[in-house]
Amino acid sequence: MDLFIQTLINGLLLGGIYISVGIGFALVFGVLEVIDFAVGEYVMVGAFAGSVLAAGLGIDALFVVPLVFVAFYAIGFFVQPFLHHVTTSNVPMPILMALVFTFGVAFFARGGILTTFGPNTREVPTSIATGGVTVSAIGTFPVARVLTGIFGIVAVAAFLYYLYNTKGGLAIRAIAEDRTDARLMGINIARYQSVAYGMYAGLTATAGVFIGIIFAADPGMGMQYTAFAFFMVVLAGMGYLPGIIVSGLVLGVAQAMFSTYVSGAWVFFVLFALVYVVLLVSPQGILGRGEPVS
Amino acid sequence: MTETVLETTNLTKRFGALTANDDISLSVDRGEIRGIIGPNGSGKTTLFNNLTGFYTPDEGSIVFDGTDITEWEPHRIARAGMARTFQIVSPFRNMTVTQNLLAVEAPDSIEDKHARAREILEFLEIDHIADNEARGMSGGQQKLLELARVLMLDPDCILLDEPSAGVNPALEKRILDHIQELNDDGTTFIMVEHDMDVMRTIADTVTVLDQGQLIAEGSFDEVTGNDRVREAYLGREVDLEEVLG
Amino acid sequence: MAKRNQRPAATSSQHRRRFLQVAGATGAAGLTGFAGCLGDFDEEQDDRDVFRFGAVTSLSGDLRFGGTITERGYDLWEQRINENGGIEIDGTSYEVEIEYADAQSEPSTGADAAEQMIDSGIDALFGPYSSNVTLAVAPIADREQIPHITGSAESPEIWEQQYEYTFGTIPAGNVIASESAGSIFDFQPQAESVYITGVNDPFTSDTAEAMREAAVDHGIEVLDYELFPRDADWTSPVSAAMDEDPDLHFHAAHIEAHVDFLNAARDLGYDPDGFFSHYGVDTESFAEGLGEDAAHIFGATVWLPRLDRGGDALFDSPQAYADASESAFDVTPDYTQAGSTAAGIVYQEALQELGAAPPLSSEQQSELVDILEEVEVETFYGDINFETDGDLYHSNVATDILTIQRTADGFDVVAPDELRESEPTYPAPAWDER
Amino acid sequence: MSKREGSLPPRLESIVYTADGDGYDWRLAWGIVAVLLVAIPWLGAGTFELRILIGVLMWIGLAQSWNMIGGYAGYLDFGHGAYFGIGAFVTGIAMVSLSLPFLPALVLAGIFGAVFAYAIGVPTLRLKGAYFAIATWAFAEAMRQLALLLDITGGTSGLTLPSTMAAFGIPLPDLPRVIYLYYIMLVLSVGVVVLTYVLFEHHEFGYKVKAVRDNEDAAESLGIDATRIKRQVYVLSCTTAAVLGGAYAFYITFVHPQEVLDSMITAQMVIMALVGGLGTILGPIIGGALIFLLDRLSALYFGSDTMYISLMGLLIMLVVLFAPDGIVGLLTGETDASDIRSNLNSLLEKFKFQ
Repeated sequence: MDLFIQTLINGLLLGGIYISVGIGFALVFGVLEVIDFAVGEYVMVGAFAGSVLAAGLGIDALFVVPLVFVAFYAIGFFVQPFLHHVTTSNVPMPILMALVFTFGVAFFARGGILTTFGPNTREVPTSIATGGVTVSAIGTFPVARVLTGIFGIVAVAAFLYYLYNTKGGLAIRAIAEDRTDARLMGINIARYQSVAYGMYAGLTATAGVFIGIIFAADPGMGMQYTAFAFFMVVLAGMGYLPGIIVSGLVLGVAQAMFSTYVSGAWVFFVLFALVYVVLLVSPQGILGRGEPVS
Repeated sequence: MTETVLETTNLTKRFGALTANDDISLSVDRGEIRGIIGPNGSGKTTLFNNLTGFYTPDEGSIVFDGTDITEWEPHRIARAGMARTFQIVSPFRNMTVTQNLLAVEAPDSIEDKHARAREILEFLEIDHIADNEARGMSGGQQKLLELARVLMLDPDCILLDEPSAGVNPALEKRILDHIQELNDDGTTFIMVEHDMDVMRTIADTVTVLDQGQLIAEGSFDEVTGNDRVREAYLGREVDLEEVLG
Repeated sequence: MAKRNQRPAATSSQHRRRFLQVAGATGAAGLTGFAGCLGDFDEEQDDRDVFRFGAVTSLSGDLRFGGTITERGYDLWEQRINENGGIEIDGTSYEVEIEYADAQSEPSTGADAAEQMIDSGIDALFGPYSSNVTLAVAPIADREQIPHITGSAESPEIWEQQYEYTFGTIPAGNVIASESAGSIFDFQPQAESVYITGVNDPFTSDTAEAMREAAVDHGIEVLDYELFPRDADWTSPVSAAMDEDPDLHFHAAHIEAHVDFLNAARDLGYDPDGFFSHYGVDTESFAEGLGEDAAHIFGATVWLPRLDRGGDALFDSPQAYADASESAFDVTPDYTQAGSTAAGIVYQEALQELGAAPPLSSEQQSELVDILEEVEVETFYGDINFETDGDLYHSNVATDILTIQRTADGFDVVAPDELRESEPTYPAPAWDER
Repeated sequence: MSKREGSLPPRLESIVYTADGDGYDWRLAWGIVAVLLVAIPWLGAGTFELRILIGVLMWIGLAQSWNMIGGYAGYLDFGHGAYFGIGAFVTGIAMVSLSLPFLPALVLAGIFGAVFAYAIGVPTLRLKGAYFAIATWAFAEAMRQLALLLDITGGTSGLTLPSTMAAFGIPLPDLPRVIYLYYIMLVLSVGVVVLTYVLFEHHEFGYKVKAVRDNEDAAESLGIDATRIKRQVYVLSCTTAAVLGGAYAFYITFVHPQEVLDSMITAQMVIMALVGGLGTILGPIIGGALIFLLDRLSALYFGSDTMYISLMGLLIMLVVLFAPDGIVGLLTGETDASDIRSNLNSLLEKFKFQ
C-alpha cells in the first residue's frame, strides 16, 4: 500500500468531515449574514443528541440521524427570529451584535451540556459504521468517515438543489440578495430566514452525529469545529456555496499531506497562517468567487 | 483676469466593459461656479470620485492649483484644498455638530479650530444646534452640516453633489445664498445638480456629460439649446426646459 | 451664540439623573462584589470543631474530565472519614469539610481560588488537577505557608521547582511512563523498533520524551518521534507509522486523543505487536470510548482495586475502596481518584501526629508540613513517602509502577514479574483477528 | 428635579455642583473613587480581595483596550488577545532568558507589541468587517500554535517567572507582594482608561477615529487619512493589551500558551466591552468589572455547579436582545423601559411566519 495514496485518502475523508460542518455555516453566512459562533456547539449538541437517542432507543446511531435533523431544524427555526431581531435592530454594528449573540448561544449550550451530562466523553453507538474497508492496491477507507463524507457531499447537493430549483430556495436567494427588496416582493422573510437557519442547525447537528460516531461526543469539542467552519468559508470565498466542497477537500488534504510529509506538530500553525494569508492575498477565497470585500 | 484652478486631460475610468468617464478634458477657472449635468448614469459622480481621489483614473491626468494630483489619495487632495460632499448625506452620526467639524483635518493656517468651527456655524446659521448629535437632525440640517464640515478645510474649490436634493425650498434658498456668498469671496464651486432652475441661476458655466463623455460646455442657455444635449436627455427633440424646468 | 458649557435646564436635569444612576449603580455593583468577596472572610479563625480544607479543581474548561475524578477522590475521603466520626485528636473527633472551587482549567482562576480559600481560613489545601494550575497554586501555598497535597498532578515540572509546601501522592508521569515502557521492551520476542507519537501538551509531551529516553536506554530503535497538536486528526500519523512498520507503537496522550488515535489505527488496520500509552488505559472512559477494541492495549497504573495491598483506617484494602467508590458514585476508581483519596488519608495521619485541634494556627500548619516530609503512611493506595530532595522533591516515590494490558472485560497486570496476574498477550493479535 | 436640588445643604451643594450651578461636578466623584482605589490595601483588604481587584482592574484595562479598536474605530479585532499573550511572553522571556528586571521587561513588551502590531496592522487593516474579524482570529490562533512550538517560549512547558519583588527593577520596602502587584495593575489600568478618555473623548484624534468609523469615505474627503488613523488606533490598542499582558505575567508568574493565548481572552474582552456599552468610556469599566466578578466569583463560590456558564450565555443574549447600548445605555436612560418593550414587540414580530 502506498503511503502517498493513503494519505490522500485520509485527507479527502477528513475534508468530508469539514464539508459536513461547513455547508450549513456557509449558508447562514451567505444568506443571513450571520457569523455564527455557535456552529461548533451545534456539532457538539448534535453528537450528544445522537448518543442519547441511540442509547435510549437502543438503535444504531445512523438511524437517529433523521430524528436529530428534525429536532434541530425546529430548534433553529425558533432561534433565527432572535438573530433576525438583532441584525435588523438600530444599533451601530448589527452584524457584530448578532455574532455576540451567537457567542451567548454557544456559552449557553456548552454550559447546559456540561451541567447535564458531566465532563466525560460519550460514545455514539454504532455497529454499522465501524472498521475500515481495504481496497487492495489503493488503500483503506474507514467506514464512518466515508459515510460522513457522503453525507457532506449529499448535503451540499441537496442544498444547491433546494436553492436553485424550488420556490423556497428562490425566496432564500432573494433574501440573500436584498432583504428589503425581498420583503417588497411579498416574501415572508421571517419564515424563509427561519427555514434557512433551521436547515443549517439541523444539518450541522446531524454532522455532529457523524462526527460523534467517528470520534465521540465531548462537551469541549465545539471550538475546533467553529474554527474549521470559519476556515472553510474563508477559503471557499464567503457566500459561495459550491466552494465549500473545494475548500473542505483542500483543507483536509493539505492537513494530511503536511502532517505526513512535513511536520505533525506544525500542522495547525500552518493552517491558521494559511487562512490568514489567503484572506490578505485573496479575500474572495482560493477560487476568487466569494463576495467582494465591501 | 482668469486663472485655471482645475484641469483634467483625457480623463478615462473604466469598470469592466463600461467606460464611466471617457476621455474627459475640462478646465475650471478660479472663482467660477461650474455646473455639471447629464442624465442618470452619465458619469457625473464618477467624475467627482476621480477628481477627489476615490477612484484612480485609468488614463489621463488631473491638475489642481498647478499640481498633478492624479494618483493622490482622497485625504491628500482634500488637504490641498479641493473638498467635496456626497450625494447621500454622510454626517458622522454619533457625534455632535461641533465634533463633526473638529474631526476635519483642517489646514495648518487655521490656528484655532474651535473658533473656526464657531465662525462657520454662525455663518451658516446653525450655531444653535452646535451640541446636537448629528443622527437626530433633519435632512436639510445635515446638508448644512456637510457644507460646514467642508468649510473647515478652508478649500479653494468645493465639489457639491446635489446640494439641494431633498431639501425644502426655504432651506434650498439659504444654501444657495451661502454658496453665492462664498463664491463672491473667491471659492470655486463645481456642482452636480438635477434642478435646472438652480443651474440656471447659479452656474457660470455648465458642462454636460452623457455616457461618460463630455458632450457640451457653455452657459446654461447655450447648452440647453444644444441638440446633442436634448438628445442625450430624451433621445429626441423636445424643449428641455419645458420638461425639466 | 450661546455659551457652550451652559446647558439648557432640561439637559441639566437629565445630566444629573444620569450621574446619580451611574454613581449609584457603580457603587452598588462594587459593594455587591465586595460583599461577595468578604462573605467568607469574617469566618476566619472562628472557633470551630471541623477541619476545613479547600480543594481547587477544574470542573470546567479543557481539564474538567480529570478535574472531576480528583473531586470524587477528595469527596470519598471526606464522606468516609465523617462516617467514622472524623479525625481523632486528644480523644475528641473532628469532622472534615472540603470546599471546592472551579479553577476553570486556568492558572489565574486556580490561583485566585487558592487565595480565596486560604483567606477564608482553611487548614490545608487539596491540589488542582493538572500541572498548569498546580504551577500557579504552588507558589501561593509557599507564600501563605499552607500545606498543599495534590492527588493528581503528574507533571515532573512541579517537583523540579521544589515548592516547600506542595506534595503529591502520584509518582511523576515521566517516571511511570519510563518504567512501564522499559518493562514492555523486555517482553519476548524482544522488540527491535518503536514508533512514538504524542500530543504537544504540557504533560503528554513530557511523557513522550520519557518514552523516547526509555527506548534509547534499552537500545531500541526509535523509527520516528513526533508530537501533534491537541485536536489533530490521527489518520495521517497512523498511515505514516504503518509505512514504517514498527514492532511497537507508543502514544502519549490524554484519554480523548488516545481513543481517537486507536480508532484511526483500527479503521486503517495498523497492527504493530503492541500499543502502549501510559495514561488512562485503566479508566472506564477509555474502555467506553473504544468498546471491544480496547482489548490488548498496554498501559500503566500505580494502583488498581484488586491489588493485594494493605489498608488503612478508612479502607482496609484496595477492593474495599473500589466498593466504596462504586456505591458512592457508581464508578470504578482509577489511580488518579485513589491517589486523591490517599492525599486525604495522608493529611489525616499527619494531623493525628500533629495532635492539634482545628483551626490550625500558622505555626501548626508549618509543623504539619514538617510532619508530611517525614511521613510514611500505609494506605489502600500503597505506601506513601515523599522524596526530600532532587528533581522529584515532594513527589511520592514509594509506589510500585504496574504495566497493564486490557482484556476483553478489564485488564491484567503484566509487569513487574512479582505482581503479574497473567502473561502478556504479546505480540497482540491483529485488529481483524480479535 | 428641584426636590433633589433642595435636599442638599447649600455648602455641600457648592462642592457637588459645578461652579455655574448646572450639573454635577464629576471630578468630585472620580476623586473619591481614586482615593478609595489607592487606599484599599490599607483599609483591610486581604490578599484575596486584592487579587480579585487586580483581576477587575486588568480586565477593565483589557476591555478598554479592545474598545479602542472595536468600539471607537469599529474594527472587530478577534485576535486582540494575541497581544496580551505576546506581551506576557516578551516580559517572561526578557525576565527569564535575559534576566532583566520587571520594569525594563515591561517596556520591552510594550515596544515589541507596538512594532508587531504595526507590522500586522498594515496588511490586515485593509480588510473590513467579517474579513478583518476572521483574519485577526486566524492570526491569533497561529500565534498560539507558534508559542507551543518554539523553544524560547518554553513550548508546552511554558515559562516560570521570578516570583519575588526583588525582580521588580527598583528597590522597594518590604510589603506583601500582592500590594505592589495591585498598584502596578492600578497604574496601568487607570492609565489605559485615562488615555482612552483623553484621546477618544476629549481630543480631535477621537473625533477623527469616530469619523472614520461612521463613514470612511466622508472622513477621507475631509482630509482625514483613514488608513493612518486606523493604524494608530490598532497599534495603540494592541500595545496597551501587550503591556497588560506583561503585568499579568509578573503577577501570575507562570506563562503558558494555552492560557495567555487562549481565544477566550479576546472573547471575554469583546463581551465585556459590549455588555458595558461599546464605544463609550464607562462601558468597558462597568462591563469589565461586572463580567469578571460574575465569572470569577461564581467559579469560586458556586464552583461545583457548571450551570453558571449557561447563565453567562443567557446574560449575553439578553443584553444583545434588549439593551444593545449595554449597561451604560440602561444607566444613562438611553435604553429605558419603553425601549425594552419595543424591542420585545419587534422581537415578537419576527415570529410571524405566516
